[in-house]
Amino acid sequence: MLDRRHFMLGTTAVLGTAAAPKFLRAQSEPIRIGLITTLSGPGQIYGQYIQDGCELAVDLINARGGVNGQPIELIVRDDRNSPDGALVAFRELAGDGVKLFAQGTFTANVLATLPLLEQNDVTMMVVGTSSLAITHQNYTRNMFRLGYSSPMCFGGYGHLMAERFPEISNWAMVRSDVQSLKDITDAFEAGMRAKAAADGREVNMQEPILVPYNGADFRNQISQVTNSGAEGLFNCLQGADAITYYKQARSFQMDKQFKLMCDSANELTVAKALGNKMLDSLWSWTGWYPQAAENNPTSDALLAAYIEKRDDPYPNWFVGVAHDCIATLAEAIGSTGSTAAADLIPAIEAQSFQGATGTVAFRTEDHSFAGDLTYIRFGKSESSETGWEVFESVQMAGVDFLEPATPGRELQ
Amino acid sequence: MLFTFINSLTLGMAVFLVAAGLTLIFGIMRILNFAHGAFFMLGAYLTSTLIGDMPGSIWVLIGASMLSGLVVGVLGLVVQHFVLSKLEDVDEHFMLIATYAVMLLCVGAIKMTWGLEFHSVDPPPGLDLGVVIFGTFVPSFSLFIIGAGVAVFLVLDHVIHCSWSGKLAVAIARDGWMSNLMGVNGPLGVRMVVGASFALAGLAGGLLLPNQTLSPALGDTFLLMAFITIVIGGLGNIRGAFIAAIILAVIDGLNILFLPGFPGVLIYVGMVTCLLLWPNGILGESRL
Amino acid sequence: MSIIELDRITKSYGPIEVLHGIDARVDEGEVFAIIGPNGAGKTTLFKVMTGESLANAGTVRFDGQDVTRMPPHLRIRAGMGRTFQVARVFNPLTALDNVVTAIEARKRAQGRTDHAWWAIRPSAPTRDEAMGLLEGVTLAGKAKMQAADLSHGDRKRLELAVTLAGRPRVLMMDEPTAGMSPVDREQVSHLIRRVMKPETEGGLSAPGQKLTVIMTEHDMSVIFGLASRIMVMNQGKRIALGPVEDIRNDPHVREVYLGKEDQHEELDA
Amino acid sequence: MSSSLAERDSRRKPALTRPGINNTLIALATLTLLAMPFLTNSGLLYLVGTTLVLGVYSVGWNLLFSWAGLASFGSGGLFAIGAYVSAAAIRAGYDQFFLLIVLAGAGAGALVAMLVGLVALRRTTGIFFAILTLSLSELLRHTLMHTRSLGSEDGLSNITRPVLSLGVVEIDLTSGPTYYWFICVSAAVILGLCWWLTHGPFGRRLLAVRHDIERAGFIGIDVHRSRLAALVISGAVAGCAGAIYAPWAQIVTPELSGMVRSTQPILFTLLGGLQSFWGPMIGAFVFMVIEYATRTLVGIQEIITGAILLAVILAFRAGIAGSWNALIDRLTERRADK
Repeated sequence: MLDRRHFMLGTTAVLGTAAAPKFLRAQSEPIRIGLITTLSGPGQIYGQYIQDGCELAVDLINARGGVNGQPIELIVRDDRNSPDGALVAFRELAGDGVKLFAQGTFTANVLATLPLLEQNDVTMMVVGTSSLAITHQNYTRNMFRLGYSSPMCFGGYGHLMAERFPEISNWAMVRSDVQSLKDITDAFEAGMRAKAAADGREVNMQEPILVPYNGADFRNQISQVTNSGAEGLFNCLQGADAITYYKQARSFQMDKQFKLMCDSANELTVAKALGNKMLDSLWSWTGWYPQAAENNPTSDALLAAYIEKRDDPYPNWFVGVAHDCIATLAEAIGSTGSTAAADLIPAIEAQSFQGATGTVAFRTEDHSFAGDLTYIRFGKSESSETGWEVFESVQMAGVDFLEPATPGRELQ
Repeated sequence: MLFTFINSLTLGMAVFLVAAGLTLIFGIMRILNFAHGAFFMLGAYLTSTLIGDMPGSIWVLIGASMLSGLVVGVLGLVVQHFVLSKLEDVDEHFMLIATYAVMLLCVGAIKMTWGLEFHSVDPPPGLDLGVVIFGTFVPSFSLFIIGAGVAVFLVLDHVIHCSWSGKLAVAIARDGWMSNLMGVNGPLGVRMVVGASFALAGLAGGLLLPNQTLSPALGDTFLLMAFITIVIGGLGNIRGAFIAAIILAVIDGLNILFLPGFPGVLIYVGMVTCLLLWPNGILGESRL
Repeated sequence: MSIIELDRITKSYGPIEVLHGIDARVDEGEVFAIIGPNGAGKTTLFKVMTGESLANAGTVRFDGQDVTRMPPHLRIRAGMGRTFQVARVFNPLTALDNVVTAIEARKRAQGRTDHAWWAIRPSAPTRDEAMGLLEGVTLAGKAKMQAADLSHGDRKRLELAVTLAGRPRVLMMDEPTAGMSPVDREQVSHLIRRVMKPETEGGLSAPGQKLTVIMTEHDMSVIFGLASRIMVMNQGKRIALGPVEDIRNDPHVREVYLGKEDQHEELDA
Repeated sequence: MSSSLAERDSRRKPALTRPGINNTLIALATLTLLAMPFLTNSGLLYLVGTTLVLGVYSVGWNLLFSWAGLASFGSGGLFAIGAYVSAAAIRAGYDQFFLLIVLAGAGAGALVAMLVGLVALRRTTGIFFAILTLSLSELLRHTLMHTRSLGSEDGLSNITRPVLSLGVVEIDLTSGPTYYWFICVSAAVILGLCWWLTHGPFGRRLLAVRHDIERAGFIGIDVHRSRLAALVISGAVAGCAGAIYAPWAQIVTPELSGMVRSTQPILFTLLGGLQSFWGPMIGAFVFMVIEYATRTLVGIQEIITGAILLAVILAFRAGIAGSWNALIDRLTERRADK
């Protein structure tokens, strides 16, 4: 598992440190970035995407000659799916002098390290996490969240659906009984209601139906949904739960009952698992859909590298977002020539560049990501080899839906 | 109402399929096998490799499941030979930790072999839609699971209580020393039951495959519920486990009808209540 | 006066009635033996007296007090002591600590704990008493040995010391010589005789203590050598109760033991 | 005869005895632990501090297991209760009374353990007790996850480390090393109490109960009360450890009440040595070393942990402490024979 290149790099770094006096090493010494993500337990699949994205970013940057001639070295640590593990990893790397970090997957693990950023004088990119706490009550200046806040991506989602399908006025929602998913259904509902009200319409948003997290059988909740009389469905289950849900729903012919079905954020994971038994049509938000990104060489290069690495033309959106986290750091280091937080923070606040996911920019007040939003519609296709295809994609500016900035305070 | 309980019964029988092997191994070795969920998952992965995305017919599914069960059963014998049999004379809690370690190894091996991605296998043709019974729509795969649960129960109950090999196993479970005295080969009987228990885990994995999503977390989904089932029923008691699975289904149904805001919580409450009312399980603890 | 009174004790397990209205009185200071064929209900009666299982009907009185529903540890505190057919001692503790624990439990129950609250070691009186008891059962040399490492006979002796540490007024012994060689049996009989005697006369009983022994036993020679009165049970009923000589000559008893030649001979022995 | 035997024993007694060697080792370990802040970076220091807390928590669990013979699978719940009490109190601004908060955490753990024990111990034992406690802690985890005021599944974060106010002096625990030393001192106090309890009359009573519960009743021990007492003490230790842990990690989440936390003491105890007072602590540190040494081998954590566990269990059935003692005994005997 320890691949050779990684090992060699580690050895030379150690030898270099031992042999050469400090001033001689200035140019060749790599820029070290610590990546803390979930690489064991149930969240491992997302951590794996994040690791892939970061590694590809590092490879791509180093292939171009690094940043100002210095290569980037990625040091990966497993947070063991716990705040404890994240803390151990963070303190180890920070104690070792690492000043640049990327951290991702579960909110609680990120919340554990946030209080330590300032005292360790590090700059951290948070990968993907949508929780509001990070940019509000737990805001810290040394952190940039390259992830989509719930009001932004799901408020935008509701807005888009209300705009495109004004005829659908009765919505059902489903979510796991996990509190963080409540933020998502709330945001979708708010976005939908706001748009409908602006158009002078009324929508009926039913109370979300709750299903057990990591459950085995969802048929009762499926029948509740199919008997709800709603025309639109917003499904806020995640991973295996979502796929099991769609799968068990097939015998109820759920996709015939709804005029419009929206998945929250599972995007092509659903299609890849269901194959030719995919539903007829399903919307989903995605953080990165390379096929939709026109005139984006960064995205193209990343996609090509990913296909070469994993032999999979449909990377998960985490790959793109993770790539952009590293790219953000590299961009700022390139422009300032420094890795110190004091120099990097203002640079990242000010910069705007094209990453794989589109324009990468952060709101100055709370370091919330203010990039583009992408939604795709995909479904069953007889003609496609995979049994499904993506029918359309929509991109819009996320900044319009970003919630008010209240750094240091909870959003009311 | 009826619909709710039929669906909950599907869940109950699915859990019973997993719990059957668990209660068997408890009956003879007095251990809670933490690795059971992982081997259940292995059975599902093996079956999916055998049949691809979709089984040709119900018999293909059953056949592939049995084959996977066989493979997992053989693996069970390997575990018994190299791990469990070495720990027979030490504190029983070592066995518990050993099964925990085996679970970690099994999950790790599954991740390395099949990766982390989600996979899905469809029900065989004919079982993918539904039928109407008493004016209620019932998915046909639900009926298949309920049927499979009842069939496995009947077979096991017959084997344990009526057949020669079952009685032999019971004799060993009751008193290893006595069965040795009777000239019965004790270790052979133990191996038989351990193999059967693991094979049942693999079989359950295969049969439930079209109902679930394949991912390395599949084992966790069922393990705790299966534990609860065999504890409510009375450890090592196959009839108890069957009844407990039905009780579990009723509790789950009530949960959905009356407490939809807290899915899955009543099961814990029910289990705590059951344990306090019947401290040794509904039918009492049994050595098979 | 009677120290234990059994009044119409009935005990059943499900539909099977194991004891049918047993009546008996045990006098203070006597050795009272319960005999009978296997399945006669001796052990069950024993358990009802000690509190391991509760009678369905009838009363058990100890020293005039109704103890029918009392849990075992309270009966022990009230003055009962019990040994088991296969000696049960505390394996994780040393021989000395076995006895010390029993003495401490007794003192605690009486509210006379004499070690300082912070002390880890037993108090000097406790230690001396424990060593005295171990010497009494000829185990002093093995005081520091782990109970698990003791031989079968030593465990039996240790168990007796542990039981005596509770200063029982009634000592209940379930098959004290089970599985022993004739030599060992003689030793045990000797030990029981010593237990009955007060310390001042070279025995093991504390001064002023009047010990009563209730025992079940298969070996008739042991019984005839020790017992003052015998109760004979068969199929859950009391079929005879009286002094040793009466029992020997009781035709009913002979009938019960008829067909079991060895027992028959033992009765005649 | 016995006196001559004793004489021979004393003559054979080697210069190095097992207790002597082990006490020296414990002293050395204590010194190393105290010097830790000067020896390592903050990452390893955090890990060692956490391991100390978990070690103390596991010793408390083992008091219940190896002394009273009760295997609880829900001790994580008690740990979580202590941690949440401490986190909530500090966030509410009572941090100058931190010592009281720790006591409150211990009290809360003890109280809950007592309630569980009063209901459960009379009725269930063995594996049923294990599963019952497991379900109760799962129930607690669900409740914490659904309680908005306790942060739902993200838990309570940003817990500041307190400044202890002891009347005249104030001790600043806000920095890593000072809080680490606070952990060391608290660990020493709790371990001392546990050692005292397990090696005195109470410990002897519990050992008797564990080995033969019926027989223990027959020497007049109130079996139920002894076990309840052990459960309460173990709960207090778990709650106390949780309360100390919260400001160290600076975050508490419902996962503290999950299976992982509850099975940790079991793993540590079996690894370190059953029926050994220091076993769980040794197990905790060995586990820490294994995890730390394999931290760069990401993605195959299950296989590494599983393989090592299995190897240890099959090779050292007496646990590390037991095998170590056996080894020392062999070595010292051999020396003596020469």
